[in-house]
Amino acid sequence: MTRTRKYHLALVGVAAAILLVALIRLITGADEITSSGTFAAALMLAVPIGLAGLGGLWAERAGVVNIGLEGMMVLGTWFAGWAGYQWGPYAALVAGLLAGAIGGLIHAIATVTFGVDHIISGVAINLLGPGVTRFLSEVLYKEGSPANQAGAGITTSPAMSSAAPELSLPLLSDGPDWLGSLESTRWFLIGDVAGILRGLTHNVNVLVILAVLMLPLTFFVLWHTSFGLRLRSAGENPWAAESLGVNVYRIKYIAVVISGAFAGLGGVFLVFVSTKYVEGQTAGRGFIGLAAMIFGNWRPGGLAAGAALFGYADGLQLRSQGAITSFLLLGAILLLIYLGVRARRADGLSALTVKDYTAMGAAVVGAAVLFWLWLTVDRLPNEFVFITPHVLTLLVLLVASQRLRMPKADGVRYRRGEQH
Amino acid sequence: MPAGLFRALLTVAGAVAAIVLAIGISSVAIVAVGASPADAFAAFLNFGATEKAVSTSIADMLNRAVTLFIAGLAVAIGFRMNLFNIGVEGQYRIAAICAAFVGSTFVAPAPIQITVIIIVAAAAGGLYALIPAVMKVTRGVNEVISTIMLNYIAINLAAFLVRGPFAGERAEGQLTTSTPVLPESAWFPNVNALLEMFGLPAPRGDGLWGFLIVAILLGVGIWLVLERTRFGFEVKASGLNAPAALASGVDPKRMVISAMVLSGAVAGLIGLPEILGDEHAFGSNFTPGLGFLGIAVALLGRNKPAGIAVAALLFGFLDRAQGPLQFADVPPSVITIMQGTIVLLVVIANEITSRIALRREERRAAQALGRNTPVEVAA
Amino acid sequence: ACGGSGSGGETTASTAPSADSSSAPAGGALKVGLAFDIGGRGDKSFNDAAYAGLEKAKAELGAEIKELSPASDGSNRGELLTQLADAGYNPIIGVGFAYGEDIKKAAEEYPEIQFAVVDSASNATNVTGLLFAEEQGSYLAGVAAALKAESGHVGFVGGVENDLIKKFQAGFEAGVKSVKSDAKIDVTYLTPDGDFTGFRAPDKGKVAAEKMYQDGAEIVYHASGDSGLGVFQAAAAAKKKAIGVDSDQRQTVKETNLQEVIMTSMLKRVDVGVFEFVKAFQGGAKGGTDVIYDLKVDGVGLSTTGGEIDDIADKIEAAQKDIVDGKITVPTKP
Amino acid sequence: MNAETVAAVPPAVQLEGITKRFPGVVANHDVSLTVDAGTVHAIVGENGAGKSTLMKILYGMQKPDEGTIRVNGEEVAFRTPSDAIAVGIGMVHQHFMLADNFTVLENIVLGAEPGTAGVLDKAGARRRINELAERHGLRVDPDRLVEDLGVGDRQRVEILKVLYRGARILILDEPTAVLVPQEVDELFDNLRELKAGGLTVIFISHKLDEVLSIADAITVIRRGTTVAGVDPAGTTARQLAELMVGNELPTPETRESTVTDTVMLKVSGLTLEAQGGRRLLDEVSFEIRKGEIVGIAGVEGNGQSELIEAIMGIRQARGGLTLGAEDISAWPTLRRREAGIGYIPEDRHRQGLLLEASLWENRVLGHQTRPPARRGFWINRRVSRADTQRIVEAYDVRTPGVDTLALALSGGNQQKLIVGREMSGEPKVLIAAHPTRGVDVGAQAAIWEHLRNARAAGLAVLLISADLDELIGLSDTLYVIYRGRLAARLDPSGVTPERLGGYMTGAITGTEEA
Ligand SMILES: Nc1ncnc2c1ncn2[C@@H]1O[C@H](COP(=O)(O)OP(=O)(O)OP(=O)(O)O)[C@@H](O)[C@H]1O
Ligand SMILES: Nc1ncnc2c1ncn2[C@@H]1O[C@H](COP(=O)(O)OP(=O)(O)OP(=O)(O)O)[C@@H](O)[C@H]1O
Ligand SMILES: [Mg+2]
Ligand SMILES: [Mg+2]
Repeated sequence: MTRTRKYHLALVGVAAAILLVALIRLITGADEITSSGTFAAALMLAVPIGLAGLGGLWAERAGVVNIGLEGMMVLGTWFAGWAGYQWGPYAALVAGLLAGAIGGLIHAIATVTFGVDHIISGVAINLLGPGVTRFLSEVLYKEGSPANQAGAGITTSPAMSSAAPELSLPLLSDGPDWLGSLESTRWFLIGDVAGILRGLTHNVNVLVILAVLMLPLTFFVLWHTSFGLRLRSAGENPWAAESLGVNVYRIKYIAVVISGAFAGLGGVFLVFVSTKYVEGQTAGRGFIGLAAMIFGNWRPGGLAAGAALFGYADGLQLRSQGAITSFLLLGAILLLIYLGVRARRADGLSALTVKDYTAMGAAVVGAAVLFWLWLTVDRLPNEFVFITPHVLTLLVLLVASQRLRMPKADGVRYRRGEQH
Repeated sequence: MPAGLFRALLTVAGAVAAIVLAIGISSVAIVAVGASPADAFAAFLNFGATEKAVSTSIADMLNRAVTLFIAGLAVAIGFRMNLFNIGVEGQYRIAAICAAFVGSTFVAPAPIQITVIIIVAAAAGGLYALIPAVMKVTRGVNEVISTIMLNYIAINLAAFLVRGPFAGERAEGQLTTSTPVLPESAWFPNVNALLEMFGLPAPRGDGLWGFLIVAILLGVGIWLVLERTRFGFEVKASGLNAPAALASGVDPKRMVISAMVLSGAVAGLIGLPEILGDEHAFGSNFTPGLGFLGIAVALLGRNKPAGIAVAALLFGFLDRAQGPLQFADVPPSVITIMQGTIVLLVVIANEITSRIALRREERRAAQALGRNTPVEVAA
Repeated sequence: ACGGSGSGGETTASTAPSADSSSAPAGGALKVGLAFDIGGRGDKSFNDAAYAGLEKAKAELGAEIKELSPASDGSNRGELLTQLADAGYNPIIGVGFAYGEDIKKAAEEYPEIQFAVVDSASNATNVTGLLFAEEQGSYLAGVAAALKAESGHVGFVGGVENDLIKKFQAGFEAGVKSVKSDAKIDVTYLTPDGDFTGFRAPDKGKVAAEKMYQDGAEIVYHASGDSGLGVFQAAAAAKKKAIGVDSDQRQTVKETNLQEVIMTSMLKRVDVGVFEFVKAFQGGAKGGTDVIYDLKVDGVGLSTTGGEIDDIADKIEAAQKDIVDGKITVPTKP
Repeated sequence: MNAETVAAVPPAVQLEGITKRFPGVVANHDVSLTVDAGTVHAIVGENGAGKSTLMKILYGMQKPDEGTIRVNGEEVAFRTPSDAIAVGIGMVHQHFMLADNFTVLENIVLGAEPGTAGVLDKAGARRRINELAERHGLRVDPDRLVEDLGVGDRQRVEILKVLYRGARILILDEPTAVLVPQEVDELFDNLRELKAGGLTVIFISHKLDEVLSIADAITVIRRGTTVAGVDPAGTTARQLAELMVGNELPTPETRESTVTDTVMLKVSGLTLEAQGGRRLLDEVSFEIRKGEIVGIAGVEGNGQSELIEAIMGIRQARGGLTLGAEDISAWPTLRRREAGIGYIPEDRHRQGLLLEASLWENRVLGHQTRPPARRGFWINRRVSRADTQRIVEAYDVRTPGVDTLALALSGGNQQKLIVGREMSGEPKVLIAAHPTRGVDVGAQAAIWEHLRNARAAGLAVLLISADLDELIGLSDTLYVIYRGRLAARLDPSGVTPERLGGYMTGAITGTEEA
């Protein structure tokens, strides 16, 4: 399938999704589903995941599995906090970036130079990240230290000397804020779209813009530059690359360091949001980022979708636990659609195999159950609300993962001149 | 010298060198704090003034090692065939709460009661691991991410169960939630006798967890299964070369399912030493994170039971120093740093040594092929 | 009874057993050991408050002090207690309800040593339970919030959904309702029990609070550790107010823009609890009882820094009096 | 060659006293080699003789321990292939060096990307490639994914890669190993064109007749040293072979027929579809009788791999499969092996071996459910070791012991071990894919001998090979597979490699009955 057709399909898909969601919103009356607030929150929660995911993408496209993202992210948060309170947000940005990059460098040394199993090295870095930062806090933020006077504790840094600037779209989502007024009308579809757009454009942190720009940038660099071609060749067939005079070691080093830098950037963003380093604030986002990346089939667009899914579900869940129940209805509808498609594809009942019948039967039952739940349950126990993003991810994977294709030499130990 | 022995010796040498290096690195950190490394390492070795304190410390260390050992085993089974079961974390949590609850619902003679609990734990862990396994074989879902997702789900599920269906009644004003306390018959007798054999007094508190015995048996069992049985061979084959395994009649789906479930079943036991030997219930204080530590331990032990045991003891030894280090005014986070560096350096050492061993292997092979004169070998 | 901790033989600090020198520890320097909860010292909150009490004891009672933090997974709380005991510390204090079981075991091991545990009831003859009536303090916070919020719309953000935090929620809700029975109270928890990241997630706190403010809440009360930071930011952004917790956050939070939004803080005087316990111990007090730090003894209360609630001080006084006199019993469960 | 030309132009390549040691192995020992500009220079030698290593040295992938390299008279010292590329050397490797998930274009430009400021100029590249392809008659679509290409096309891509970099000196390491005669002829035509264009070609092959037909000069390497420079004009394949190995060149010849009339394996209407519904196997039907060797000839990628994998149960195909009297079409791979089907896979490293495991464990592989390897649910280590020792001796596997790791063996020896393994446990049917690929003549003879003996003992063999002499010489019956269907059934005794090639490439159609 050509790129343009894919692109169009994507657009159609998005449109359909919005329509469906708007419909759900109308039926259930759960305005939060498409409110600007939810989408603002979604964006905020998605960015660190997306950045971590980009980190994963850069490493794995070059053939290095990086589950050390979490540890690198932690390094990013600490150094961002440490530099931020002394020299402001831009210093924080640089420091966090570098810290993450150094984490990446360690990973590169272990995996590329010494050929250590990538998972092992990653696990070690996930141990080191929190250990080192905790240690630094215990040294630099202890009672009586200057930082401590400035409000630091073992578990937190002082606040950044100044916050990172935030931007809005003039007129549309600021000042007269037309989108805002449109949203408040709550008209079907229009109100929804307005809400979504406003959420994504109102008081957006500069780093968010930076992060979002990283997606097309990554795509361009990896798929449209010679450096990108070499990088991906290191992930597909490093020996071929080597035989053409590509310095695979160097490529992998660069890729993994960049990967770490992205993870660090994710950490920086967390610090920007909380205006200071808070121990444990990454809360496993490195892993989620990795998941989003695999979810997205090792492609920037896909990982953006994965991150968005997480951010959205998480934000919605935090803003309105009730609204989550309307996903039950969504699920039911999706199942019915699936049913229809499947039935139409099979020409005549005669052509249906047992497998088809079981699948469709399951779909029917599932739809019924979900619908019934939606009618009866008005509020799920919080524990079940909290896991929405994770369950959604699993479901999507169950449907989509057949088409996933990871780089051929991903995770493979490459040694110069030793192909077999 | 036989290749096997040579490889073993080389590995040990490498590990020792790595640990020494790690100690060096952490010494730098300690100096940076302004504390003296000497004090710090004294703290690591300071098991207490009185005999009682010493035996208590030893018990603490061993108890920690036991759980880590089981965790390492669980992880290793999957990793043996390149099946990255990151989900041990969730599996042992689910298993622990189910076992703790079921165990509290009936009273039977100790052996039966404890056996039932162990079986329930293994079953629960295995079943929870079955989910990613089935997702992988039927829909090709990458187990790394499905298990990561399932970890979060497990945490929430456990939280729901312990406060809802499985909640035990609590004293007024008690803020911890937990499953009903297990009957005495489910309390695993301690094995302080082992320590007493070495002329040490019985340790304080719950003493040396009797589950140590189970863990040892488990380790031997797993070793036998992995190294000596047809199943173990098929696991190894699948791990080393999946297409070859397939071509030689190993059913990959069956392997994924069985390895994953076995891994999960072992994972199910991780929480039991604590529950049967100490807490006697699953509650708010249940130790988290063992699944992730298990990965480090397993990899440190090269996915082999013996190695895992050593790694677990090392981690137990380091973790025990949490308190003593603080008495010596050394930030305890040094422990984590050491653990991280050791893991990293030891595996690097492994790489180097195994490469040396391989070269030696090839040399001997080539000599057998008689393609070269001694002079040139010397060169 | 106060704090709902009706367990037998409890006294309140005000009537704590007066020192009777005979039972005072024979000579010997006073060595006080303290074991923190996860996060350990420097959390700017709970643990630090306990440490403040310990330092006070050092300063005023000449105590020799030692404080230990547990491993990040909290797997070694029991070990810390025995290590302190073996090192000759007496009394020994465990900070946080998580210590309940471990203190009990340690107490049986060392009958000659006096223990205390914060937020958990006494469960042995040589263990003193230092309980705090968070619900009472939260009740006052609720009263203050209700009085200040014309619309009668307020919110509560809980860090982790466990029973301790639910005490805060229960008290707060009761307080609000006592003023405006028709008040609207939004409640959000950030993570479930057992997932403690909820105390370290400012971004999630921010999202939750933002929503409340957008829906018209005027004041949000948080019991969510470091996540509260996000609540304050949301308040600042929405130009509304928030209520802090544990310590006087208007002082501990250093950012001026955030200080202004902290109308008041629900004080939980763990420092007082710790110090009073050490003092009583020096006086020869024995354990086996709970000491309730409630409004009566100012174990909990509202901070007045910034003077934002001075105008309603009298109403708060009244509510406090009713509670102290037992006219009002504050629920501990929502 | 003759002195005058040497005097006139400096030789394109001049290697002197090259020595390369690998741990324990001396791959090259004091090798000297002179290649004149504008000639095709062949290098022959048995497996592991050091040909590839020598070429890798010349291409900068390995550093020589001793010796000097001169290119066009200039002394050079390569650090990486890019240095070699810079002076106009290009190499086509023994094993394909292509990224399957990349397009032809991406594979070709990789490392020498056109464009400005690092931005890839795909259009420009496409133009250049098409024009190159035109000039040298190497047709390929630049925008296809390599994974969709057949071996012939892949070979062309490899050569284009080299030409794209403007190489004047081409190294081709066993380029014909996977090609059929017609493709070989095409390739040779290309080479002659290149030669005419003044390029120099260094050419490695185990197929000596090819060598003789294309080469202007031949260098023979044995055990890492140059033993002779030969002028193809006055040399026969046999003389060459004797130079290589010092013994007679064996030819596969089945002696008197041992075919019985009890059918051992019956394949009927075997059909397998790819995702797109394209038929990889199309109604394939044939029988193998006791004591019969059925050969299947075909250009790689016409369904051979699918056929054997379907028979082994590695792929699920529709159609009938009966072993003896039993219908095995529904059986899993394991059961089929247990029922007595042996399997020599086409790619030993991929399907045949656990490279990081010991030889005896590799012996157990595929037999893990049968004695002697298995006792109850235990693996019988002692007996397995002993039996591996037996194989090592019977099949002359050169190894220090049965505990050696498989990857320490040369491909040839690895292959012998696999053959020995599959022969043990008296299989009823043997599926042998390229049983002697990449194996030197000595080992070849041994393996053929074993096949013949087993056949005489009543084994039914399905033989798939790219070596047509092997096919014709060993088979009792010969089928040609083309586009997934059996295009012809031929009588080996009456067919020449050329005619066979005609059927394989679809040039000749219609079946002839034996
Ligand atoms: N990278 C390597 N490391 C160690 N030994 C090697 C390496 N490459 C080659 N060898 C050794 O050098 C010898 C020569 O290998 P080489 O690949 O040059 O043989 P060859 O002549 O190309 O054989 P073939 O005809 O099978 O390609 C091999 O037998 C092997 O023992
Ligand atoms: N990079 C390498 N590292 C180690 N050993 C190597 C390497 N390359 C080749 N060898 C070894 O050299 C020996 C012969 O290599 P070579 O490739 O010439 O054998 P071969 O007969 O061509 O096998 P194959 O057909 O599989 O290439 C084998 O032991 C092979 O494993
Ligand atoms: Mg070669
Ligand atoms: Mg070869």
